[in-house]
Amino acid sequence: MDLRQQHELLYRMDKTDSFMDRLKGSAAYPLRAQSIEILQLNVTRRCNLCCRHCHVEGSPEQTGELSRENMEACLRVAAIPEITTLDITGGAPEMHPRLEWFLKEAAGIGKRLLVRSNGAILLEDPYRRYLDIYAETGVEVVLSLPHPLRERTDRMRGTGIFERIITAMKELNKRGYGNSETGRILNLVHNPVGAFLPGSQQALESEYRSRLRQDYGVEFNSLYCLTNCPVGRYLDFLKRSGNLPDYINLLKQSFNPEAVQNLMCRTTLSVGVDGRLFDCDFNQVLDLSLSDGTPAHIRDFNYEKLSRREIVVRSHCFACTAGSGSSCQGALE
Amino acid sequence: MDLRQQHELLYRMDKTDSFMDRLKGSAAYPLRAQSIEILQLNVTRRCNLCCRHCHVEGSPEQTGELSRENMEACLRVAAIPEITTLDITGGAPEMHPRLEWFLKEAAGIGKRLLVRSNGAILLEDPYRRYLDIYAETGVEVVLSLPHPLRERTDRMRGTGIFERIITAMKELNKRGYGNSETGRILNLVHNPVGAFLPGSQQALESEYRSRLRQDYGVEFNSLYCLTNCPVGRYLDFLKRSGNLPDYINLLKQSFNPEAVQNLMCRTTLSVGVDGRLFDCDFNQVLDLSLSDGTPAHIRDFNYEKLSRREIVVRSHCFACTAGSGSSCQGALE
Amino acid sequence: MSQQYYEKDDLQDFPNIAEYASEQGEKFFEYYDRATSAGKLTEREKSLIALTVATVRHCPYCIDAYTNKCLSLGVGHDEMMEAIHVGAAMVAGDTLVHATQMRKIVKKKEM
Amino acid sequence: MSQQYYEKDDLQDFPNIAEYASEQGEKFFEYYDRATSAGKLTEREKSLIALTVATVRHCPYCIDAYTNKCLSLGVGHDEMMEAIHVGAAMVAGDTLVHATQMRKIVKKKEM
Repeated sequence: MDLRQQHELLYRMDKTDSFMDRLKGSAAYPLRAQSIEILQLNVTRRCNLCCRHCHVEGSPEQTGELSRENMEACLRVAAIPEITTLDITGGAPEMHPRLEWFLKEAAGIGKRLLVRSNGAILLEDPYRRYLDIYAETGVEVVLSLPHPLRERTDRMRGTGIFERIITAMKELNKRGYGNSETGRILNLVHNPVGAFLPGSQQALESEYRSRLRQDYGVEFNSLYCLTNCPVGRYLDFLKRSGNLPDYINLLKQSFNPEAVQNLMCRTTLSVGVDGRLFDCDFNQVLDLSLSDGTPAHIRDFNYEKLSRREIVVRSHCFACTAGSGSSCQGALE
Repeated sequence: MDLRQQHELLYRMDKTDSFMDRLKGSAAYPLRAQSIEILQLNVTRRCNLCCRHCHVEGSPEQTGELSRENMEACLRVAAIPEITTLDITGGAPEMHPRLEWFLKEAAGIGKRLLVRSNGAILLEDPYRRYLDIYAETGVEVVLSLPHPLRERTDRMRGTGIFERIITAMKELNKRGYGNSETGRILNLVHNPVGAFLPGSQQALESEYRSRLRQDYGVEFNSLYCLTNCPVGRYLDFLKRSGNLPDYINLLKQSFNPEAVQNLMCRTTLSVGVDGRLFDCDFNQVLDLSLSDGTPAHIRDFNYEKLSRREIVVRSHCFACTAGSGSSCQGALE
Repeated sequence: MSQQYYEKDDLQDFPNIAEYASEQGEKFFEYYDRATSAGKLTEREKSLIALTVATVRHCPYCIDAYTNKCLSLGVGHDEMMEAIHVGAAMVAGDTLVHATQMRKIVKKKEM
Repeated sequence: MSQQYYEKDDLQDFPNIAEYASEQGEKFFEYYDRATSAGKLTEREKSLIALTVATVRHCPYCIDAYTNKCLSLGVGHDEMMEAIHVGAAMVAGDTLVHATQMRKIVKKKEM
């Protein structure tokens, strides 16, 4: 679905009761950033997989990647004291040709460093080496595993992918990942495989832990539960399956005013493949630029201006305020 | 309850439909031993506890113990090739003043050697040393733990006993017990805490394992499920609580002809505190001597005669044929 | 014959209910055994579900059978009671959610 | 107003059922939330019990709510279906066990 279609569809679903109207009725209006603690980089939308829920529509056909120059700008920004975390996502970050160099540089800065991997790619040449690179640089690995049951995950990500993720987890476990004593952190991400909200993070984490331990003998540290945002391929699924109106209604009904205070965009800045800045990964996909008057590119980073910017919101923002809330770090509460 | 009262009560409950009648209707009549593989010794009825289900009515007040001379006779019998297992029970076997000596002698024979302990005694002086003696002699430890929940076990065994059994398990775990790789075996025994039958051994074992591991971090090898036999203190409970007729009916209704073939008395010989021989521990309590013409004392042991003896049965035998069956080694199937 | 409809001995008659229609009765038992024995759900989980349905359906025979089954499986009193509370809350809830139909009619009909 | 008694939008009305009797309604919600949230039993176990009761009681609203809840909790299709089979077997069973009462009367009355 092209960008114009996505915007039209979302507008049609949300003409009367916009997210902005809800905000106006809450103490959080106008919604502003309160800091920038997390710098999230989308280094490439290229990916070896083509998952049905991917909001960036990652696939082998995608082109473009964060340039060396922009990466260097990111490293300079990451070094400022306010930033605590460098969060690398894609696509499959491993498919960025300079990821290894970047990780080593980033590890030198001494901030929390995490890479969001699809797991399956870690069994493929020439990406296999990242198993060791991750362990050496001590990077936190975040694997997307939509469901602890093979059939459900394969339905979303492709046949055989579940097995490959499990194998990748075993490899990471061998390197000390997922063991609370080594300090090597392996977290998993859950996305609902369908048109419903994630259950409680605590219940799902214990479900994942017991199934994965019992059935496959693999370990992880924490589970992050993410609500699927109605953009990209997931929006497409909602429309084709006739679930779109119900899903949008569900998100709206589940609006939780308390989640607004903790929205991750209030402490995060998202860098696109071309170095442009966004309030979050979803706004990046929808090409919603930062609000007027704030620097638009990583090379023009200005903490003072960016850390107090007004957040650009649309109806897809209901995904992050539904129920207990959702962010790239999991449920908000 | 004295012996006469027990016999009277059982007779009153089972005038019309005796166990013998059921046997006569099955292929197993007359019920004969087929071998003697297990020599079970009740070395003393003395015990530091006074559990509500104890069929031998063990308590600190009980007197008498297997004499040195009879113990030596047992060792000679245990050495014959047909016998595979020496099963030491009580009371609390640790309260027998010569248990240490006996275990070391018995270990020398090279047969499977197991001790049924109440666990709690292993934290008390001077019995604490048996933790190490068991580990040194490699004896299999069988602990009675009626229920994986504190409140239920304490109800049956006395307040605080659950905690002490758990502590004893931790001590045994430290010595390699309950770890499938060390060969040191720690098995648990489940008895229903009340007037009902045990559930499936598999389901209960998994229930015990997950609760004990999760709540206390202790491990064991296998769980044996035993049906409570309506003799001794358990018979007393059934009568006082008004459960006796229902329980006897339940046992009869649950009669499983297949369990008869595998009855443990068919491969076991039970030695009483005075050296007398019985078909099982329950017959020993009820003072039901072996059938006519068979040697009555361990010093007169004769494999030929004893291994083909006819088993003495009464209505309490329904406890061993109920459902999936029950024996000192757990469910029969 | 007793003056009580519900006698404790009735439960012991359960194995005999194939009488008068044996073929269907036997098929029922096959189904019942398969449905209530361990599969993807454990015996414990199924027994808690069965106990809850037994109470929701007010079947004294089934309550007796599954209370005993839960005891036999070492299920805690608190677990049994929590399961029955789920049943009770659902019965209250499924009643109250139907108030929506009453409220829809009220709102349509009244001036 | 639609020509259907059961409309999907009715379920969205569930939070409003305190209307017309708010005090009782609010107490109900407090009870319902407490009874159906994790305690000695997990959310997963309670959701499977609730789904079973919902089907046994033929409440389409509750079936919708708890199917979604089970999906949200990552419960397998096979687990959901096995739970419903326990419900179905119990309903069949609690019906058939009452045949005992019919059979007792038959046996008493007939010559």
